Amino acid sequence: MKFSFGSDQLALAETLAEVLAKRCPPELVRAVWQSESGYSEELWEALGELGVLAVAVPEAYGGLGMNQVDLVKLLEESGRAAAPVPLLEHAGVGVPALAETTATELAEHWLPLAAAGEVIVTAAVPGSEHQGDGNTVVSLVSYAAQADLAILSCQGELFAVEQQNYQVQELESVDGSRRLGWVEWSPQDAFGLPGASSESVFERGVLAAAAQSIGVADHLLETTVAYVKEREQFGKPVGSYQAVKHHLADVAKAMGFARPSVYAAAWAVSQDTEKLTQQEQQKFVSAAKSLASDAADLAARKCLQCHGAIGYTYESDLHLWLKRAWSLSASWGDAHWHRRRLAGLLGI
Amino acid sequence: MKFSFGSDQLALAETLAEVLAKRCPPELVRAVWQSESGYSEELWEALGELGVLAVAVPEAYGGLGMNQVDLVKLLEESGRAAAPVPLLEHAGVGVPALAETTATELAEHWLPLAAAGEVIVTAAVPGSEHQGDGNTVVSLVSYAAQADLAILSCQGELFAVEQQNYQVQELESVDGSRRLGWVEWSPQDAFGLPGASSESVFERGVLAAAAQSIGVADHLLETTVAYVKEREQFGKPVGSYQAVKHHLADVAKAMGFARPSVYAAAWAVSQDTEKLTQQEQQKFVSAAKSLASDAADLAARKCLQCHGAIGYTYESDLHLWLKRAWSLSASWGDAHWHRRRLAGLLGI
Amino acid sequence: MDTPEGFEQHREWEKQLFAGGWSVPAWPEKYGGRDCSLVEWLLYEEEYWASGAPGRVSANGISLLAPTIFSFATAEQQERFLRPMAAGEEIWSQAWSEPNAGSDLAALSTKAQRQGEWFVLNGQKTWCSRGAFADWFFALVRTDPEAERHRGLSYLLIPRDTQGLEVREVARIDGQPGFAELFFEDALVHESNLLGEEGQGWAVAMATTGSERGLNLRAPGRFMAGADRLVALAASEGQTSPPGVAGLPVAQAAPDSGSAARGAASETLDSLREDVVRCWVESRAYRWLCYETAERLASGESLGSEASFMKIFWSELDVELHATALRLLGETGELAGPKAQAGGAWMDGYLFALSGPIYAGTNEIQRNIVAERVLGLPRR
Amino acid sequence: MDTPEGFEQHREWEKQLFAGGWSVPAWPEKYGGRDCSLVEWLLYEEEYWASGAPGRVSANGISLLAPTIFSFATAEQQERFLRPMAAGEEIWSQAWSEPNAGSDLAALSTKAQRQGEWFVLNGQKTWCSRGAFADWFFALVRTDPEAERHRGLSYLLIPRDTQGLEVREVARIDGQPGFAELFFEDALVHESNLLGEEGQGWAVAMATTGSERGLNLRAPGRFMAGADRLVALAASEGQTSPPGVAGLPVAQAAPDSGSAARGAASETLDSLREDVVRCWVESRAYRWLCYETAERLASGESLGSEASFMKIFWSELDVELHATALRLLGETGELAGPKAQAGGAWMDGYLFALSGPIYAGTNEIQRNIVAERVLGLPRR
Repeated sequence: MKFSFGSDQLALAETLAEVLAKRCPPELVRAVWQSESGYSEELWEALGELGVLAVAVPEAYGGLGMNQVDLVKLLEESGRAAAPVPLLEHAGVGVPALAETTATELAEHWLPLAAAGEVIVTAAVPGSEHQGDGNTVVSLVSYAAQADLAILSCQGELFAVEQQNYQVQELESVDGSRRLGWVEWSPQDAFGLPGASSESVFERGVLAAAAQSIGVADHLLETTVAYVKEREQFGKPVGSYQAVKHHLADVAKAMGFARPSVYAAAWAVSQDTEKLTQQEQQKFVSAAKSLASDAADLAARKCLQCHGAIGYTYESDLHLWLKRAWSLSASWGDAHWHRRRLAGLLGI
Repeated sequence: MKFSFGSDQLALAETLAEVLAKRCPPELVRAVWQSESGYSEELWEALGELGVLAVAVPEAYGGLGMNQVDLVKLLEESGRAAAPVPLLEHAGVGVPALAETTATELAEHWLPLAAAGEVIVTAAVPGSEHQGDGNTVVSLVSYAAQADLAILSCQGELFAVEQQNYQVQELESVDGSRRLGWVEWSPQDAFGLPGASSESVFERGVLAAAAQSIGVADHLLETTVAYVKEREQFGKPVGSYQAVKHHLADVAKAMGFARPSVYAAAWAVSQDTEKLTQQEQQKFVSAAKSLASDAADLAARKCLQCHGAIGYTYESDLHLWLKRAWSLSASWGDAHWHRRRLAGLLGI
Repeated sequence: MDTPEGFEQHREWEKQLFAGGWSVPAWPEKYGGRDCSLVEWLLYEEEYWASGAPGRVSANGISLLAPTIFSFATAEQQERFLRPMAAGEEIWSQAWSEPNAGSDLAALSTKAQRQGEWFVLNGQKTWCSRGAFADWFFALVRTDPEAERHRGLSYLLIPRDTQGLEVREVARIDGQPGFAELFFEDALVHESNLLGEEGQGWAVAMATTGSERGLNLRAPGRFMAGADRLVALAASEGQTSPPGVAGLPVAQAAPDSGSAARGAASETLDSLREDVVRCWVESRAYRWLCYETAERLASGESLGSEASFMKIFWSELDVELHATALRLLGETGELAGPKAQAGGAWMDGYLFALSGPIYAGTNEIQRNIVAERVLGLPRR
Repeated sequence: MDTPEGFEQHREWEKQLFAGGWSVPAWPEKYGGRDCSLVEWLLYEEEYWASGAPGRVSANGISLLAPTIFSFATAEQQERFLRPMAAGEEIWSQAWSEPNAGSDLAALSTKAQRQGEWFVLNGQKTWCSRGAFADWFFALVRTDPEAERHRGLSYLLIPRDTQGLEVREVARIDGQPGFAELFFEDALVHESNLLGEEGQGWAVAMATTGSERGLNLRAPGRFMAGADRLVALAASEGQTSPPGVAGLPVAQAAPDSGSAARGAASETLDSLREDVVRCWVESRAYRWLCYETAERLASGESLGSEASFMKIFWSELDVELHATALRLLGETGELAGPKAQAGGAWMDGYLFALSGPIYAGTNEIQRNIVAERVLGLPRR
């Protein structure tokens, strides 16, 4: 195990950061949140061109054949920019599941398209589905209305469902980047995904949410540090008050400790289960998510407080990141849920 | 229900506070912690003369015939002074149990002595006992070696056991005021206590521990406020730094909210169960103990921190109160335990 | 409350309350009250909130301004303002903050220059709560431009339709209008709208600050009712919900394997039970503190700076209470709007609660006050 | 460790470690080390603590002083001091604080006046960790009485048997000797014991402060082993213990009635399970941060002020870890000494941990450093 990233990994992440800084300003995020389309098609295209969507696609299908370690910093950057695209669902969860299946026809058809960004693949939390009317299943899926293919589970089995085979009832989230919907579908109208496991889908989704969370929290901390240096009250910058300093020092500390654990979890889930058992991998993942969720929640709370009333308005961009932090911290299992899973894994 | 104390109650508490201020300085506490006897006989005698030990004793037996509302401020004052006497066990739990029993011979014999402070009655947490060798029962009892009579429970029944009928194996507590021991006894050599309930013993013990806790925490806060006003670093009092201010403001807030709940619980347990069901009383008591324990723990943690290294020495008196806070917060059910009981009482 | 239509419904509700004599029970009868005691008012608030009745759009007026009017206004002013305020006919908004004077209120700079019977106002106010819908504003302005900081301020009551006053709506964090920014350009306010003496605005305002932080703004009934709803939510969780209806704790059903089994499903809920209980306990602790305080006040004592720790306590409890509810809702906790659990009330309540630790003096300022004025620590 | 006899056992253990080459594996071979890398040292520490091996009485020397000696000492000094330090033959104590200079280290006033080859010391040092048993002290003293604050300080190595030095033992919070106060009255220290240049004591000392707060003082292995023991304790709880043996969670068996049944016995434990897991997770988070940091250092980067948030993190984790254990022990958690669970190790560990947020710069100071030097917030 190495505790640092390779230069390829860093270069791609850096390039992505530059592209996002240029092409994904807060104005874009704000516009997409209020849009009909639900995501930025231009940005999606740019990510496709950059190769970001091809990272976890095997080379045989036009991808880069990389793994979760390569993805983690990309997801972190997308979180930092609050990028309004289904990167978590597509690159973090959907594509790796397709790459894993032994249903090669399915992979052959979808993966080259996915690598190029010509389609969107989404995925739901396995096990979150419930029984619908008749033979249908109902799953809570993000970007369901935007996706071409959804990776869904039913009783522990994974399925790939094409858009024309599911019905979406759209929901409203506090986070405009989360285009959630109840999806009604039937396993009869879906492709099985032999070889892909719902456990892996879950671990990867958790990891991706953790990675985005730390990017979001980083941005919150950075903008708040900048704000409290500028904003003056009682004749000096509010950032010179010890209470504000300690709020932000606590956020910095939480971030500083969550990040290496998220990277370690990315390493863990990219290991063969013969080298690192599934249970050991789960420990890494749950530890990372609990730390990242707590850090994001803390960042959201403290950064709003340090902004004061201005941060409580819709005009300020802060709320875009606050709401991303909340929804990411709660999705794919919140900190509590993951600590409970760890309790089981640790035998207590 | 009234939300303030009567003048009699306040007068007795004030008198007690004066006596303790004079006769129970930190030097006495320190000496008793290291003594063989385990409690201050002089102070005990003084409390007897003052009538403090007679509060819950019925008038027919030479007492004042008062109740938990009358006791609560006395216990609080004894906590403030870290008074090294078995007041919680005797006046808070043991005597009320004897006053409740229909075994009048027992009450007739013991209560006048208890009112005068000529004997010490102790009590254990009901239900905490376990099976000993043969027919014996083993209970964890404080001041067992000092007491003349112990109120103990076995399988939900209460018993009064005279000292010659139990064996004490003394234990060492971090808190020198807690003379703990494993007590081995047999129900065959004990008097039954018909009419007295183990549930009431428990509620009264919890309440007494909560009342003492807030007194202890109050003292911690007061001495720390005094210290941080005096102690200078970087050319000004450490109490002028916002971090120190906010630590102590948090303690003041926790105390301010715990205290009225403790008084409310005292009112609750003094009510007839026909007026206020046992379950409602338990809610008051568990709420009070969870708040008081948390406040005491917070006070201990923050006050040590605000003292810095000096508070970490045995020479400083601070540790006497820190250790009292820890043991009281953990005894008779800690904050977690009482919140769990409340969860059940609230039906969740 | 957050749309023009919603606001009109609220105003209607205020009128009904007033007609029944239930708008301001603690006020004198002549202004529509029932002369009830503070303890009776606390009981009334408990009943009010337990019934599920809505928030009060007239809160800024009846809780923040009215105590000041009772203490400082002329008989004419009392006659003029109190009944319409209680009846919901005139909605009030607080116009204190300025872009450069939030926590540091003494730094405010909006000028009000005397010209005969009139004050000529120039400057800007911001973050006026409920300002988007208000008919009147109560403001602190600088009548003596030479005086520094606390000195030279006056307390003015300003009608929304004042010439030279432009009201710009500002959306709150939930995207709904609520706040307003006020721009004064040679706006004229008559001297009959001066509350208290000219130049004494700070002293007058501090009386209102006291009520803002203390009992009048947030009666425990509100949090007791919230905690009770939270307990009910916790008790009902784990029951699956029909599709399309929020409330399914999705993540709790995520796959588990091997020894992880103990961490799943209903046990997830266990880990939140203590948080629910903590909220319930704190709502009751606030209740007992308020009753005790009410009795002290009735016996002639004054509240003082302890109001600051009340404000810290209820504002942080309110955030925890709603955050706990959202955690109980699991992956559907992020939902908003009518399709969400309880019609989105938990998310709405959460967003609303987040303003608590910020407004009426941030909790950082409140902790300073507790430390300096209650505990006596040195200011610097 | 806390009695003279215990201390001698510890010294014996240090000698054995050194003989086996395991006292200071990260040091050069010539001083008894193995030249191992930082990552290897982290792994060594994990093994050391996992094995249940005791705390290191030589920690002040090998973790705090040695890095300074490697950076600033003359070849003669390195030759003289390092091996006996590593072998446990000479135990070192830090003598920095003074009664009026704790957090504010630059305020220290103990004077060391040059007289030829000697320094003449007058003044007082306090809270010298392990000073009760130390053979040597490393101190910061004022060699230029005219200079203010950081200037004019020098770094001296002082033998315990120095004439004019009186060592008074001060008991720690557990009542056991540990600290010492030093009283200098015309005490003579030879110039060969000056570390670094005269008047440069602050710069020299800050290098030690860096190691104190960073990796060298507290390797994650210590907390990982602690968290593992905590997990084992949680897994074993609920099993009743034989009489006379601590470990019975007494309060958990307190009577419950009616619907309160759910709050009893084993479920009480549930409410603590998450705290246990949190400690375990944080011990691992600290591990990954340290490995990452070690790799950065190996590639030539320097640690800097991030060491401050490491210190906050491990010191607060250490308190939580032991507090959680005591809560798991229920009413027997307050027991101390050999009859307590694990021979009193949990209570001992708790008392020891409480010093963490205070020493080596309080955590309040550390948070200032993180805010000002890592985040760049204005100092005032």
